[in-house]
Parts: sequence; C-alpha cells; structure tokens
Amino acid sequence: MTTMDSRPLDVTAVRADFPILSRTVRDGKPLVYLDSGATSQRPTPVLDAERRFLETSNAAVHRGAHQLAEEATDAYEEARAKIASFVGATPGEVVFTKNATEGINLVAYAMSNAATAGPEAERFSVGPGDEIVVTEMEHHANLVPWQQLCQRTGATLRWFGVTPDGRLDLSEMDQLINERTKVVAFAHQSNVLGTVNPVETLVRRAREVGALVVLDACQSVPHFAVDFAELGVDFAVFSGHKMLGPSGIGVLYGRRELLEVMPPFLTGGSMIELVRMESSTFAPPPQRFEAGVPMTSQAVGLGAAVDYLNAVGMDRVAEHEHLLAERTLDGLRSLPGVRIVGPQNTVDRGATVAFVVDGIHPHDVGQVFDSLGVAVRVGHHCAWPLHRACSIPASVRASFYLYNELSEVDALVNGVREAQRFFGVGGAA
Amino acid sequence: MTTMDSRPLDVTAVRADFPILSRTVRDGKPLVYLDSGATSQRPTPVLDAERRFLETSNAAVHRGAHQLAEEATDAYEEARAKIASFVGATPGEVVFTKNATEGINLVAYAMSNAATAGPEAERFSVGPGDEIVVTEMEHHANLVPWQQLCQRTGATLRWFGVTPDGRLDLSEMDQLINERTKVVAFAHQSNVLGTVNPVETLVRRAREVGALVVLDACQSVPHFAVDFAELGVDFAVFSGHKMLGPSGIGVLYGRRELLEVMPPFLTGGSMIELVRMESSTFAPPPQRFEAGVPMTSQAVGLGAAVDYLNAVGMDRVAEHEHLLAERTLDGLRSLPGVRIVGPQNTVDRGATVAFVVDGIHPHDVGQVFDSLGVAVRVGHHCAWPLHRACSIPASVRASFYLYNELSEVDALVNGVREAQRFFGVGGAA
Amino acid sequence: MDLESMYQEVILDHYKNPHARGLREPYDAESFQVNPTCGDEVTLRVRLDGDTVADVSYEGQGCSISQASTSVLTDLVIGRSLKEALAKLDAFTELMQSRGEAEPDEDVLEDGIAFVGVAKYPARVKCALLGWMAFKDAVGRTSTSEVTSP
Amino acid sequence: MDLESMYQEVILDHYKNPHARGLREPYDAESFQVNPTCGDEVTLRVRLDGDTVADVSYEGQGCSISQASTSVLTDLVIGRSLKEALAKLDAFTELMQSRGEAEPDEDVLEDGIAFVGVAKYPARVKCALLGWMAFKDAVGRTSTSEVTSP
Ligand SMILES: Cc1ncc(COP(=O)(O)O)c(C=O)c1O
Ligand SMILES: Cc1ncc(COP(=O)(O)O)c(C=O)c1O
Repeated sequence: MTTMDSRPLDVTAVRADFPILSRTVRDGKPLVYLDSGATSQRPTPVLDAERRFLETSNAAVHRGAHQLAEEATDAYEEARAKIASFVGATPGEVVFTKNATEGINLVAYAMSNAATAGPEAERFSVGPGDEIVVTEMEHHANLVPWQQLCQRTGATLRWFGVTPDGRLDLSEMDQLINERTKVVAFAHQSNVLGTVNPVETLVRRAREVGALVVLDACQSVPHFAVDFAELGVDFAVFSGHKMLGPSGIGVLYGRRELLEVMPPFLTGGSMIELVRMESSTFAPPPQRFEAGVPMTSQAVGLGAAVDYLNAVGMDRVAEHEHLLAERTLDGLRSLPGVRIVGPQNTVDRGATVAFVVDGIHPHDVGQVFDSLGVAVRVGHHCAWPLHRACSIPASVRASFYLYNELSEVDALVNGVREAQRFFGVGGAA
Repeated sequence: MTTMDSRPLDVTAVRADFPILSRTVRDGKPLVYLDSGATSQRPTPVLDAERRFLETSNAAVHRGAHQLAEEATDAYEEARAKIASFVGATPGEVVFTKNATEGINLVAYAMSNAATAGPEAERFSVGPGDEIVVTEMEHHANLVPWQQLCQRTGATLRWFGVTPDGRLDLSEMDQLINERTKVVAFAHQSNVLGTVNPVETLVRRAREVGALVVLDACQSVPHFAVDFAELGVDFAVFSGHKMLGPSGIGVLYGRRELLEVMPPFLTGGSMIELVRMESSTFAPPPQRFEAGVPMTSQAVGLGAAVDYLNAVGMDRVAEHEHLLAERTLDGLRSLPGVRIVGPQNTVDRGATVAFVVDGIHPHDVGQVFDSLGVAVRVGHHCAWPLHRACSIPASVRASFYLYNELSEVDALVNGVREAQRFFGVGGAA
Repeated sequence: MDLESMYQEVILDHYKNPHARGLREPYDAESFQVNPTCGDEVTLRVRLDGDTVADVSYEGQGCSISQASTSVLTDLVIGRSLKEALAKLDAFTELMQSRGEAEPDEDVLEDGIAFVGVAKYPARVKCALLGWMAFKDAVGRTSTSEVTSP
Repeated sequence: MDLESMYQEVILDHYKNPHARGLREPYDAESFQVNPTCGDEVTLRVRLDGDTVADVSYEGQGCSISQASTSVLTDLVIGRSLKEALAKLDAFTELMQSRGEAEPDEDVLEDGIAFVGVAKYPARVKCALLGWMAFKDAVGRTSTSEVTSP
C-alpha cells in the first residue's frame, strides 16, 4: 500500500492485505463485505504480528522476571503507547478491556462502586436526584449500562431525541443537561445513521454543569483521526475488532486525574497494591482496571492495526470513505421506493448508510443481498430505540471501510434493484 | 503426537507442535519454560485454527444474516459445545468471559445486582449477616472480588486456613460453613502449593446449608480431566491461556437453572431481549452474560486447544505431570537449604512446585534461573495472603505442563545449586 | 444460492395473503414473542375448546418468513386436537433445525414443507419459528392444557 | 547473560552489610513502599535539619537489589543538602530507566553506578527503585521541604 502523502488511498493494494476479501460466497460469488460497522476484517500484518508474538515472546505480562516475560511486557506496553498516541492520549490513560461494551460498563460500575469506596471516590458517586443523559441514537452498549446504573443507584435516565433527518435534537440541551446531570454519554458517530455528533457543543455544556462526558468512539476512531484530549472528553471507548485489530480487545480512555481516583471495577490479580484477607488496596491506573491475565497477543495485534492505519493515513481513510458515502447516498437516492435513514448528505456523516425499501422487509432485502454475495446487516443493529423513534422495525445497513471499492457501492445499488424485482415491488425497472 | 491409548505421552512429538519451545534466551541458552501456571504456550494447531477462521469466516456472531456471519456463528457455537463437553457441561452452561477473573467477578456482581433485579433474583441476594467463605490459599482473583462484594453489600468474609503441609484446614468446616453462608469459593488446585482440594467434602457441606459453590478451576481443567456436573459445583471458572488456548478468553460455567435466573452483569448488545429507552429485558443464558461483540476467534482457538488436549488425552497429560511432580519433589528435597512450600508428596497435588532457598531471596534465585534459560516465576504469584500465612515474603514457583521434559526438572535442580554457589550459601557442593 | 429455494411460491403467497390474521376474542391465552436480533414480533392468541384448538389469531410485524410461517401455522393447527397440533409443532421445529437435511412429511406439515429451504439459513430459522414459539408458549399458558414439552 | 554484570561485587557487599539500616528516632516523615508483584517492602524515615538530610533510616525485606540500593541511597544522601539529594534521586532514577544504555556519573552516584547492569532487567528496576521511591515520598511528606518532583 502506498504511503505517499498526496495520493489517494490505493484500494487494490490495501485489499491485497486482506485474505478474506478474495474468497467467494454462495456458489462462487465474490464477497462484497459491507458489514465493517459490525466488525472489520484483519490484514495480514496484524495476523502476522500476533502470531510472531505467540511464537517467540508469549508470557504473562507484569508478572515474571524471566526473558520471555520481559519481552511480553515490553510488547504489551509498547502496544499501549502506540494506541494511546493514535487517539491523543498518554499510555497511562489507556485501559485495555475486552471490548467497548466492557469499557462503558467499567465506568458505570465504578460509579455505583463509589458509594462504598471512600471519600476519594465521592466525585463518581450517583444517587436519587442525579441524572444521566444519553441519546435516542445510542447503541445498546451505551444505553443499557446507564439504565442499569440508574436501577442500582436510583438516579434518573434522560435522553436527547433525534430529528427527522437523523441528527441529535439539541433544542432543549440546556434543560436536559443541567445541574443534576452527572454523566453525558453519547456516540461520536452513530452506528446506524452515520451521523457524526457535535462533541464540542455537548462537552461545553457538560463542563458548565460539571458533568462527566463519556464518548462512544466505536464508529469514529476506526474511520477518521480522533484526538480525545483535544475533544476534551472525560472517558471514551472503542473496540479493536472494528479497526482491523483482533476481537477480544477494546480500550477505555480516561483522563489521568479521573482514573487516578476512580474506584476499581473488576478485581483480582495484577490490579492490586496490597492484599490481606481482611481487605486490599489497589494499583495506580491503568493497572488498577486490568484485572487478571490480560489480552496480551490481542494488544500486540491492535498495535499492529494502528501501525497499519497510520501507514495508510487516517486522513486518506476518511477521504476514501467520504467518496464511498457520497456514491452510496447518490445511488440509493436514485432508486424509487428506497428511504435512507439518517442524514441525506455527507455533511458530518460517515460511510455507514441504513435504509429501508418500501414493501420489502429488511430481512428479506438482506437475503437477496446475501444471495448476490453482498454482506450487509439487517435488523436494529443494537439500536432498537432509534428504530422505534424512526417508526421502523428494522433497517438494512451497509457500512464501508478503507478496503471497499467504489464498484462495491454499485453492487449494493444493484442488489436493491434485484430485491425489488424479486419481490415485485415499486420501481423495479 | 501419538493418540494410542496405552502409550505414555510422547513429549518430543508434543514439543514439535510448540514453536516457542525451540527458541533460545539469554545468549543462546535453550528455553526451559516452567511458568505454565502463569500462562501456557500455544501449539501450532491452535494458532492455525484461529488464523484460518480469521482468513475465511470472520464476522460478528449472532448478528448477521450473511454467509460469513453464519459461518462465524457456527464456529463460535461449535467451540462452545466442544469446550462444554470437555468439562462435563452443556453448551448453555458455558459463558465466555475474557478470563477467569471476569468469571468470578461476574458472579460476585450478579449477586450484588440481585438487590435491585426483582424477585426472581432473590436467591442470589446477599447482605449484612450473610457470609461468604473463601480460603487462605486463594489466588487474588478468587479473593478480592468477594472482599468487594462484601464491601458493597455488608456481608462478611470468612476463610479456611492452611495447614503446615499446605492443605486446607477443614477442622472447623462445620462452623465456617453454616446457615449464614451464601457462597463457598475455593480453588480446585492451588496455583502455588499444587494442592488439589477436596471438592466433594466442601460441596457436601455447602449443600447442607444451601450455599452456592464457586470453583476456581484455573489450575485443574488444564491439567486433568474435570467434570463439573459430576463434582456438583454451582459455578466454575477457567482461562483459555492456561490450557494451550488464546489469551483474552475464559469460561464461566454455571448450572443451567442458576444461570436462568441470575441477573446480568455486563450489559449492552447481544444480551438483550427488548430494549426501550425506559428499560430493557434480557436474553436467556448464555447470551445474557455475553455483552458486546465477543472474543470470536479466541473461542475458536480455545476449541482447537480442547481438540489438542483430547487428542493427547487428559489422563495421559495428568500421568506425565505426575512424573514431573515426583521428580521435582525428589530433586528439590535432595538439596540442603531448600524448602518446598506445599505438600511434600504427590498425593492430591499437581505439578506446580513452590519453594524457598535459605539465604537467597526468591527474586535473586529467579535471576539465576533466568541467566540459565530457565523461566520460573518469583514473588507471591497473586497469592499474597497464602505467603503471609506461610511466613515467607515470596517464593520461587516452577509449574509444569504436558510439553515439559523430565530433563527440564534437572535443569531446575541444577539451577538451585548454581544459585547457592553464586550467592555462596548453604549446601553448595 | 438461489433465492427461489428459500422463497418458495407457497411462502410468498402466505406472506402476501396471510391466513387467519388479526387478533380475535375470546381467547384462553396470549403470547408475545420477539426476535431480539431483528426486532420481529408477534402477538398470538389461542382458544381451546376442550381438547381442540378452536382458534389461533395473531398480529405482528416481521419478514416474509416469520409472517408466512405463522400463517401456515394457523392452517395446520386450527380445528385439530391439541395433541395433533403439538405433534405438528414438533415436526416443524425439527424440520427447521435440520439445516435443510430433513425430508419433511407433507401429510403432517402440508404447506409447512416449503420451509425446508429456509432451514439452510440459521439466521432465518428463528424467523420461521417465531409464531410457533408463540403458539407453544400460549398453549402452555392455558390452564386446561397438559403440554408435554416438545 | 552473565550474572556478574547484574550482581556486581559492590551490590553484594551492600546486600550483605547494609549501611544505616534500622529505624531511628527522631524523624520528620516516614514512607512505606511495596512492590506489588513480589511483595518486597521498605519502611523508610527521613530527618531533615534545615536544608540538610540529617538522617535516613529504614527497615524492610526484599531481594539483594532492593536492599543494596537502599543502603547505597543512605550513603549518597545523608549529610547532603536536600537539593543535592534530590539531584541524586533524579540521576539514579534516570540511570535505572535507561535500560542499561546510560553512562552514569560516578561523581554523582558513587556506588550507585554499580546498578547500571540491573537497568537492563525491567522486572528488577522496580526493586532498585523501591527505597528511592520511599525516600522521595518521605521527603514529600516533610512539611519543611519544597520538593520539585523529579
Ligand atoms: C488459581 C488461579 N485462579 C485464578 C487465576 C486468574 O486467571 P486469569 O488471570 O486468567 O483471569 C489464576 C491465574 O492467574 C489462577 O492460577
Ligand atoms: C456505536 C457503537 N457502540 C458500541 C458498540 C459495541 O462495541 P463492542 O460490541 O465491540 O463492545 C458498537 C459495535 O457493536 C457500536 O457500533
């Protein structure tokens, strides 16, 4: 793949790094993978890095005094440093979790643990009268943990609605985020609508009332350059598997001074300072939040994924996806009987496009796609309340990544035509 | 590797499957890896299985309706079924976690969540007056989560002591486990002493008082045939990385009827039934306990590890380790100034041998080993209270596995001699 | 893959013209079932008359497969003895879990045999079973019935 | 690896015959530090006399490296100005984090330069710094001192 800075992304070269993309499905159809919003594929350098680690340096990290343990610890911590700098963080601000979902749960549980964790933890404590603010477009991962926190503590959940064109309805922001607000949690980019939310506006308001900001960056970090320090958020999460890295690893970012005083969540080995039968004290962050033998080779793999993305260049990735989004929106808009769910243009939106086809259930549309070798996702994409708000039971979602070709957009558009033809509904020419 | 049932384990053949074992360390010394208690190494078939999955069938599981998603879901669920049958469980009783530590935390948090989870969850609820019983030989992973549960709920932690020969002191079992006891949590095999604890006795007493039994099977499942149903425990945990499988995956076993009514822990995608902004309901087990995109390729890898162990035969593994333990105990006992921490013979004990050398701090002993290419662990091995109980600050631990040769025991014994020589202490001949 | 093997004519017919649709009174028990991955849902009512399934009525939203299979269900069970109906439930469930390997018995499943192609697609099996699960659940909730779990 | 590069004679001497060991009164501040991976611990007291480090006394258990480096620490800082002592703390910390690449200044670190071999072993760096971290912490706790964090 090219690393020359002025040239656009060389998709052919990129694709050559992804073995799975050259397979066929359903009786010899070339795979058109448009489900990267669910999980991305892995390039050979990532697979190789993990394997090399396992064949040469595998050991338990931060626990051994032999050469393998040293090498493993170095590899693990180097990966942390690399990943931290990828998102504008320091290594101590990067906690490895199993996925983004765990990261959000970590913060939510630390907040309920604050009730019994002593005076230092006071600023995390929530209870009756306190409010947690989310949005109606959240992935279940950034909704249910907050519902549960409210259930455990008696706090109240409130939320932003969504406008008809798929943006956050900020018209009542100042009422919604108020002096009682303890947390404002929202997606950087919606995994359904593709909408990129106005982080700056929300952070500014949250600061005014002293609320913590939790950013769900699952769909932003893989797709464009993100700097958490610059965004000014307090916490953020993302998952390795959506950014060319392994499954089983995610990241919780937390501002240093918050992690310093936040109570632990999972407890056990490697996160302690002193253990007695009666009680224990805990290590400083990030170790305090990494209990047990961690996902070592997966951290190494995620480090290699970051190297890969850096070599391609995140701006180039974003630019390529912009082209894909534009062509997809144009293509789908040209079809009668197709309704795009979310912003109709590419302003503040990524290359994730959800839509419905009049007269055909999304599951049936998806089946037609599948028969053509086009892998999309159908259903509510873990954003059921959003679908309810849009008055649709489900949708079809095509989500693109750096390895998708423009011609794959055409496969998508043709797939819709084929579905309309097969089910004999509107507009099939 | 051989699969003929009467022959002993063919170590040479096994070793050929582990690329890392042929590397050298510290200026060309052959690696003698005696730290499998911390983490095991991975054989090529496991690495290959994971890579094959990633290069051909990788997709988000339980979420897609395209061919890749189908294949990935099948691979993930087949792995679950395989792993379940390896430990005498049904697939629905196997919950994938990131490690054993998460599994124990899952149960401990589900128990504090029971307070606000409705009447069905009543049997998991704990509070002031209730007691949780652990042992002094627990790994921090099976101690700190229970301390924290007590801190959250006001319950009381109690524990079994350890006898001078490294066994559980059961003399006051009937007082310790009583009508107030809600949970009895203990290690199947100690990760320091090698002691195999009397599960049957403890389960019987726990049953009498209606307490739940949580078995930490981290050091048993990798080393001998274990059947949770037969043992009659309620919950059990183990980690993939200690049994030839990937890091980043562990298993929580729970009896079906308990998982059915246990409140969720981590919440988010894939574990829900219905989600509304106001509240949510949850899927049946095991999905209820697997929030977010799971460790898919790691499950496939762990499935391959189980295949590998089955092909070798767990009885053969146990027998081989028995020989290693015997030779280690004999060898160390033959040295003056060496004290074995734990049972002095191989009755109800595995091939994990901790010891101290008079006049040399364990860290310094470990350094000598390291210089000879022998990888052992030094410190408290995440069992600090046990070391305090034994009145030692730390110990050296050699932990063996199926790929260790008898000659590696000799390297260990020679290493002790070399340490005694270097530091000029007792018995150096 | 050829789409026709999944979407047999019979299935599309039931989808476009569902039988016995709509919620009716009176009824003995109701069940609400949902497919959490796609949001498909069905509300289904059962009325028993002694040992006979006197009526099954339903309302729901979902894909062609879930809608058609519920429509087929009503054809198969209304007017049958509970025992016969549960046997059909068993047969249909078994067919759907066969991964497309089964040879369905047309005498038992009638239009239901058209779903053999669906059974090849695990993600759609849940769709095909949605209404059937609701039927099973609703029957279980009627006080008169003695359900032997299929 | 040759063991002699880590366990230089100087280190073993300090280990076998530690200087200034034992806890003494009076003192201005005390610090307890522990290495959570291996359980090594040290309790260290500092007494300041104006701007001078009048005494450092300690008690602890641990490996040769942690014990020897604490003994070396007392040689280096007792009787020095606080400023000089903190400069030595900086120099020693830097040496230990150098991965064995640094060229330590014998004028500043004296016996401390013997630890250059230890710096190659990340797992032992914490051992070597244990007493020094206790010193830093204890100084920070004395009310008179103005510590510029190293
Ligand atoms: C007995 C025992 N329990 C629990 C654990 C924790 O396992 P993990 O760190 O994989 O969660 C270990 C290993 O570290 C162990 O040996
Ligand atoms: C916006 C968003 N948030 C959270 C998640 C949850 O990520 P994971 O399942 O990797 O924890 C996802 C993806 O599933 C997502 O798209």
